[in-house]
Amino acid sequence: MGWILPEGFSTFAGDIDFLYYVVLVVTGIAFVIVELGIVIFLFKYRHRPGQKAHYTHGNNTAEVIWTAIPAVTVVVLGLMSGGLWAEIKGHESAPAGSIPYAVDGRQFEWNVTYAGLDGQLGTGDDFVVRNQLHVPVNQPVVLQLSAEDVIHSFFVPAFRVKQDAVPGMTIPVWFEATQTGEYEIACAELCGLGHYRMRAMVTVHTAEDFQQWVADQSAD
Amino acid sequence: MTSAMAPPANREIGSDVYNEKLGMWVFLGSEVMFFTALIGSYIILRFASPEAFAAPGNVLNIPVTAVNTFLLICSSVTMVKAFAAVQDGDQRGLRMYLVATCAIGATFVGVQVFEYNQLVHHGFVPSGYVAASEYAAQAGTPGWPESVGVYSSSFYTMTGFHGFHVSMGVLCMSFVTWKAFRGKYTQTDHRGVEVIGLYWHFVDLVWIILFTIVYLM
Amino acid sequence: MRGFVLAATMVAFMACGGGDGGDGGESGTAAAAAAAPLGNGSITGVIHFEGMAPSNPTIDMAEEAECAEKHMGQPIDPVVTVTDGMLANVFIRVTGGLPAGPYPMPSQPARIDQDGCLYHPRVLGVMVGQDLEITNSDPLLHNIKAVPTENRPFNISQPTDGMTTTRTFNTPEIMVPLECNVHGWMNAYIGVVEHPYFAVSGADGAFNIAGLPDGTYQIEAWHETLGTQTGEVTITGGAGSIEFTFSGA
Amino acid sequence: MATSALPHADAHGHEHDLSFIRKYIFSTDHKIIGIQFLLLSLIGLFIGGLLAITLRWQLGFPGEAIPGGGILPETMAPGGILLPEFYNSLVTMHGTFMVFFAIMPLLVGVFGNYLIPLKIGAPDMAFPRLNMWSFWIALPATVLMISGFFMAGGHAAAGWTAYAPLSANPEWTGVSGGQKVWLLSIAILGMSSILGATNYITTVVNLRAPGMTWFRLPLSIWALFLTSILVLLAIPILSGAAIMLYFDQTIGTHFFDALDGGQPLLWQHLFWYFGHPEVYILILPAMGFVSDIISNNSRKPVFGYHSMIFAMLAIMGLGWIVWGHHMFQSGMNPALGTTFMVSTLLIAVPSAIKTFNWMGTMWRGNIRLNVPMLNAVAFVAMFVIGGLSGVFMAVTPVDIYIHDTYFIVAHIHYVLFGGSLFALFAAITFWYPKMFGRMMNSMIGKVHFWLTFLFYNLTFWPMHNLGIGGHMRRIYDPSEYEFLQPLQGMNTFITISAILLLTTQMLFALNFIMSWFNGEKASDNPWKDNGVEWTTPSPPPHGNFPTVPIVYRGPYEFSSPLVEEDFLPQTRKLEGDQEPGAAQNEGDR
Repeated sequence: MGWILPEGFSTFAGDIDFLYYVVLVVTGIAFVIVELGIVIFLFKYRHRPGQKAHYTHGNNTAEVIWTAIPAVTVVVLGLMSGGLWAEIKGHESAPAGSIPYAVDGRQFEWNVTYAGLDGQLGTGDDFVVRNQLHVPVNQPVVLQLSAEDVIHSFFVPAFRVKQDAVPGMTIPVWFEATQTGEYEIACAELCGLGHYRMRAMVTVHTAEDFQQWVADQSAD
Repeated sequence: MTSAMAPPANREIGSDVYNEKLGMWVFLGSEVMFFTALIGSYIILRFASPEAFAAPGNVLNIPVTAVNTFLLICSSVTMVKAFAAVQDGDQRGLRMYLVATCAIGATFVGVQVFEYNQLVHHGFVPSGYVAASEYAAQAGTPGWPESVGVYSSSFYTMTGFHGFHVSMGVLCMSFVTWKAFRGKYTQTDHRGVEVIGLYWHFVDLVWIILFTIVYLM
Repeated sequence: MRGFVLAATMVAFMACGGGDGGDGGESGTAAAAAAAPLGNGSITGVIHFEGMAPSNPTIDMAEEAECAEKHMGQPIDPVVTVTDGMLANVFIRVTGGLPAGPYPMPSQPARIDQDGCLYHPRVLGVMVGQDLEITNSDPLLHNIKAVPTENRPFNISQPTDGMTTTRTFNTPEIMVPLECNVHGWMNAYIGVVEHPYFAVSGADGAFNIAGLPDGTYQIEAWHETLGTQTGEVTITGGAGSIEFTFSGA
Repeated sequence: MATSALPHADAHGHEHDLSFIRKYIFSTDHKIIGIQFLLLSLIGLFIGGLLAITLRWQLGFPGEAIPGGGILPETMAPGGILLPEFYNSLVTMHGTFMVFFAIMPLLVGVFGNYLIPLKIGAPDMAFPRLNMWSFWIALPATVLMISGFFMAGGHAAAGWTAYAPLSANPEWTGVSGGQKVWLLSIAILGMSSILGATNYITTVVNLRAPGMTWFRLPLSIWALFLTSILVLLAIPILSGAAIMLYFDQTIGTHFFDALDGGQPLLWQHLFWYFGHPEVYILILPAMGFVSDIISNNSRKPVFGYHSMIFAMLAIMGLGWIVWGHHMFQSGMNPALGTTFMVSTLLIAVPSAIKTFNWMGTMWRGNIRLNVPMLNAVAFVAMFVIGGLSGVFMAVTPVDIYIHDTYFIVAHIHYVLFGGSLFALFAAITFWYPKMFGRMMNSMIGKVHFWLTFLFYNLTFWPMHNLGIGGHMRRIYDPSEYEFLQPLQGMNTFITISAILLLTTQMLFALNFIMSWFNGEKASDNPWKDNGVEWTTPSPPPHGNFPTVPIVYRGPYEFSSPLVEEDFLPQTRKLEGDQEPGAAQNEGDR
């Protein structure tokens, strides 16, 4: 609630949240200065009979100051963000050894293809589970995201993961969950009348439980 | 800007360019962006799936279109001639060259309709090959894509909209020609001729770009 | 001149709007409903199944608790339903031998229900212009997407329990598939026929087509995976019968 | 040239002969056309508002029947309960109406038309007949867009951004006629905008009164001029894209169809290449009006007039290279993300310049808090919030989380409602006396302002918090998600505020209509402004000015030490003022 982000449960959630709070503080300061300034000016310089306004067309020093400060601020923000963005979204940025999955969005469900016991996609022991993504804790996973019909967006709020799934494209998405439990997956891009119901679950297991789960599924 | 043109004696302080001409230049700016959208899309689609684009000369009939291109360039020449004529006060020349420009423009559109007709006949329509058509039979042989969906889409959209622009140009040009026959343009005031000329040259220029990237590359 | 152009433009817009708008399906209905039954004979029959019935796929309903709890054990997708050698969900209709219309409209609308995230029935017939009532008995969203080739497609949703929507089809079509995009496993098939002489085999494989005069009729039986068979039946003295046999792989 | 010495002469010479139809319906007078656009776009605004509270109802009270919703047909809301497909149509059409049929025509169609000739001292537009056409093309486009609601399958439901392939194939939405009508209407409306922009640009360049040099133009005119350039260059991109999508639906082309080699992202690139300039089309004129109004009511020259212009130029330029920031999560090459982030963040700079200059204008002023000023100051205060919330989205890693959530919904409404719409309330109140010769009621105006300001913030501020809670946009029923269930109370609160906000607007409608007939008669210059438009009667006659205005100075000479009064009109000649240079005015009579 309020301006505090809900708790994040992936390795990069903390970094994203930190940046968010930096932006919140910076914009918060600007917000207070401007809004307070406006209110003060409205009171202090309100119309009084017989008074004439100060006649000036501006001040170059002032212009330079209020051009430079925002410029420097945004450049710093840009520098702080660029690295993290590449780390999360770069097509080659998934850590080595990530467990592969394929996630396919279609109206209105997420079909998750698991690599099975051999840990390889595209082999005979792959299996598909509807609307359920099971991952081990503290282990990076990489999802090959695709869409069958229209554009969907794979959104796991708790992991700070969001990526559009586009027909005709396969886009890698990686994350590493840091706590076991169940988290919701949502669709964040309008995809038709069932958009609001395109809900799935991520279940984060301990490493042993995950092995067991995969084995159980493969046995079926 | 030639002052012999004697644009209307604006009491405003604006540019030396009279309203109609400035307006046409501004409007052409908008047209540039319109064709940028179409041509840009063509380039993006072609880079994304080069395999869907036929080798030059395989699907499209280059000789016919080359002749048509030459015709359109000729019409730009006659347009220039018409403008030069009215500047010289040569009313007969003005009318003759305007009629020629209209005629060549209409011929261009006619040839384009013929070209479309042929393509449809051979089995190339906006959605791609027509099943079991002559062209579909060659799909997959060298220089003939398996599927031409995006190629045909952008071909028909781009050339179609160009053809639409030429047609509009011919219509407006006919109106100008009609006014020329009624003696509405003089050596000192012939704004209509100049303005339609700007449009005409623009459409011609667009065609040269289209011809190059769609037919020859 | 200018007025004319504007008027023409407006007319063009209206025409454009009108062309796409409106269901327009109701007109033929009234005349057909008034028609008297053609006769009082009927065709009865059964559908046999021989060989090994293919096993039906199971459905993963884990993420739809409200539906899963309506099923005992693992829900299955009833593609081929065989009971004691009898095949259900076969769509049977008269294809030839009928006198000229008009044909009487069934007095009741056709009904299809979505219950436990499955269509009930899975196969049904409607007459051209007959109302089809689609009901949702699940407390969750279903959408009903009809993907016909001859009729106008539709894609409607029913977000709440008990919702009912009515649609009609205007052109004969065998068969119009229904699907639900929220639940990819949900399928149903609707036979749209220009007359009311059709039936769907029940769990016991039996069917009955009533209201026909004596005569000889061509019959077609359709199954979603097992294909189509044709036959001929003669009604004499108000009764005729026919049997079909489908076989497994 | 005697025959065409004054290109406007034939258009205006015989006004008394004009029939009612030529004078008020098929009028070529820019003032009438401006008022026509005003009425049309206020209707659009009202439709947009109705759609908004209808869709808000479902979010505030999911699955409950709308009071009085029984009148809606079964295909939209059986028993008054909205269907998801109708909800998607509502979302789509709310955006469409507000952007294309309300804010944009209000800013550009209404005030571009009304103010440009009056403020530059011209008798009319450069092409009065073309101007008439631009309205008579916009009207059928509006009617066509409305007709989509009555189509089988419902109105377009793929969002106002019409992302392909959802919008490209009726199979995905069940909407076929509605989406086609949407595309046609947008393409037709585009023609109207392009004609208008061509006219505005030519008029500003060519028809300025003697002495009205570029740097004596009011900022409102600068803003409208730059906006027209954006319209001129951006709208054809949308038209092109809309036509391609229309062909995908009708003649089977495959531009956006991934199954056949098309590129779904191509639509997004085209749409946002248009769309981001469009965002500035929707805010630049507002900035211009507010600059005029704040200066007038602070009785003080605009602080940093030149930096204001350069800031607008910078915004206009940057507007063309930031479209990718709408597509950070779209699957666009992530390497481009950083580039677009930097260009996007840079927009904060000119925006900050403008904000501080408005504050500088108020600083040490003599501020009159009348209705236009209240609304104009609210513009600054709210635009700042919209600008600052933009920084969150510009920072790409943060955008991963808040993209496509209510945070962006809050952002867009702080810019477009808090920004543009407050500026429009200010501008309508400010120029109403010139348009109709009567003042709007100031008491109702103040009540309307304060209630709007209150309910507006109660409606949109909590949307930031929804977004931070992860609440996705455009979802029909948030209660489907466990993590959104705690936010339901906030959704209900927002819905109630939104209903009150719309209700409050009835005050504005009332004031607008009543003042037209009963308002206090306005003098020529009720606000004691310097602009050229205030030297002519209210409302101005056909042809605008009895004699050609001659301009001696900039538009913001308030509280000048040269004169006793606190304003100094642009056309008032003081001792020592030079006549405008002869070189500039060869043709001057």
